[in-house]
Amino acid sequence: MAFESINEFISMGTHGPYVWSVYGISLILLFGSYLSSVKAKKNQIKRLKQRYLREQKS
Amino acid sequence: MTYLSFFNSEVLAIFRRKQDAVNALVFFLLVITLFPLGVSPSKEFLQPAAGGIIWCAVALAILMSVEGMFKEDYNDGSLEQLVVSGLYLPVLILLKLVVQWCAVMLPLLILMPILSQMLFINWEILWVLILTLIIGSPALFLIGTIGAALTVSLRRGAVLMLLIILPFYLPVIIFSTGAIGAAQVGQPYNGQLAILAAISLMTLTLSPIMAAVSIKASVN
Amino acid sequence: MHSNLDLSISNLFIERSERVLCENFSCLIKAGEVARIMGENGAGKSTLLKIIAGILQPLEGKILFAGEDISFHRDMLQKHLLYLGHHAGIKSVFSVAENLKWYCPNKDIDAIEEALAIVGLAGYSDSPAHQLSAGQQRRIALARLWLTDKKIWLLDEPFTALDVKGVSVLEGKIKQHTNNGGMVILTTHQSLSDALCVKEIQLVS
Amino acid sequence: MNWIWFHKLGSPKWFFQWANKWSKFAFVIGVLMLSIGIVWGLGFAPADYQQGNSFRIIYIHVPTAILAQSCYLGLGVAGLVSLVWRMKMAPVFIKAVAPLGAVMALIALLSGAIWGKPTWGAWWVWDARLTSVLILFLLYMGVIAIQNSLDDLQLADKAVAVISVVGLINLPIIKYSVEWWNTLHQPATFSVTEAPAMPMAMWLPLLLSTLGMYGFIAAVAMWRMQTEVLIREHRSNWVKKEILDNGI
Repeated sequence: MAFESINEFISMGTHGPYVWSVYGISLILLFGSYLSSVKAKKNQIKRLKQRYLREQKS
Repeated sequence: MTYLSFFNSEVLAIFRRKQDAVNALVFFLLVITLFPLGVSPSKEFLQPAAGGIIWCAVALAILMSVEGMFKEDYNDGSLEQLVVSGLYLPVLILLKLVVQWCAVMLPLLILMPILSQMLFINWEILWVLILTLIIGSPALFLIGTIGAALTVSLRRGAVLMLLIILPFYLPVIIFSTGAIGAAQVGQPYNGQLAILAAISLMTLTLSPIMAAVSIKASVN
Repeated sequence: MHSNLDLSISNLFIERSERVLCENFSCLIKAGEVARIMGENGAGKSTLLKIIAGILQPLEGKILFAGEDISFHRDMLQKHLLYLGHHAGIKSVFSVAENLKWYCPNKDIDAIEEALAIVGLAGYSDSPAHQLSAGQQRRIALARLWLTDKKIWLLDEPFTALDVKGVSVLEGKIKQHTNNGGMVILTTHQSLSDALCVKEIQLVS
Repeated sequence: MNWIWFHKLGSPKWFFQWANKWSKFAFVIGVLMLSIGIVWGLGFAPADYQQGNSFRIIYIHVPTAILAQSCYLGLGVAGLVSLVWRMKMAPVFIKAVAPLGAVMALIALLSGAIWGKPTWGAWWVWDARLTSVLILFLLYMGVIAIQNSLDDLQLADKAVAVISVVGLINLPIIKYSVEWWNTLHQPATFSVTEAPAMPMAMWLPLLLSTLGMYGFIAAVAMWRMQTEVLIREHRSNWVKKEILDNGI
């Protein structure tokens, strides 16, 4: 472990805010693109399922 | 329809539509006057920045004039006739570009001495500036024609074309302002001119083919 | 000269804006024939003409012209082709004569005057095209038929802008063209005179 | 030389099933390696003697910069394949990967800018590599813009393929001219992304997080491509069977 204690790990010797802001932004953006892609796929499947069921009924 | 009759018709169309070339020129002058008014009219600012100002203005003016290149032909159906004419479309596009280049660039080059006085460019640098314009502007036209071909079917394609094509103008602007900067401090500038010529030649081979593919896809 | 000009299309699959217009459509058209593409509105008649002309690419299918496969590169066919679509292809910035001079450079001014007279535009040769109505502009495009030496004509609704006299004049020209070895493929809503012995091609969707 | 796999890859149906299997695998491997690499880089790797702990930003900046460029390379190749071999899956790849590449370029941009603050005291430095990442981001925006503004599908596919190929050919020229321009205007300072010779304890987590990022992006790209295939092929019956039978 390169740091002695947890709060030193958080502060990272005055560079903490920069490092954590970068990782925060990247986490948000990566998780956001993951979520939107998965949700887009699910919605499309749901939409097609409804369409096919409607077609079968008519 | 033959290549010669197409070239004659393009020259005739440009003469009938002189206003488009004049618009590009006025737009160029407008962008030039922005900088002294917007930043500062002093010689200390304008002289070192002159190359960059002129080249940014030229890039934008060329984009504006190339943007509507195919629009009119698309709307009245003559673009469709070009695609069906059996002639080699990239060559037709190249001919159209030559006419467009002369219509926009020649008046610009004639205007350059006057402009250079407005931006305090001394005479040797003016010569380098004209050289970079002659060598670099074909690349701008050729890349611009790809953007024009891509956005021909859109009613408001101008902004989209700017967004797509401007990043590809950066190498030309970098090396031409680099050549002018080198000339201003007395260093040799033929290296930058050589790269500028290389970019122009490369786009000369690549762009007509790409523009032809885009036009064939847009005409339907 | 009765060179081998036949055009054969085999199992063409055409799709236009998410709708399948026709599946494995095949036909063979020989030199000297007038082919009329039948089908109700929106069945893809114009689309088929555009595919033959090379403006559009079919998803599947082969097109042979004089024995050569031109499915991907139509310039072999386009060298002999004259296509008149919905757009007249007339530049409004030019005068009528300049428009025709541009399309048929090897014809001199009185041949152009004569062609204009036939389509009922005598005396318009110097007036700018933007002053003419859309119908008149279509007739300028039709005047090209009298000036061109291309063998294959693709005409999309050629009779729309014509009066009765004009229709018979155009039918006579088509007859004359196919007699000396030309080929005409057209779409129209009007009934054609049976002197033309039209070969009807039904677009099956 | 059989081109079977090449044609197979071109058929949407085959790709859909192939992606079903491999996307989960790539996602799990990717996220695993990415998190190991980052935790290792953040917590256990030694700090840089010059820059201190702000150096740890490299474990996000470098992978995303590499991904941004390789995604654009992928776009260019797909554009070429689409223009030359007219393969149906190529435009699907471009439409799916372009936004991901743009996100990668954006993260690389932000991390590079924030990294510049403690190193040089300025939020934005016209450093050669940062500028070319900025231009790459603009190129992505161009590809996405043309994709969304052309509503005719066939035209949009062709236009996007053309722009990707033109972009691929111009990218090295832009990078070279920006590097040259940078040496002209910028005294040769420590370039923020120039990785000095690093001890293994530093570059191993970097390698891990880069590979992890590749896995993650590959998986998300496969899902996005599947969605696009479902949109485009919704009339074919293999899609109907796929959705109704095993209801994925």
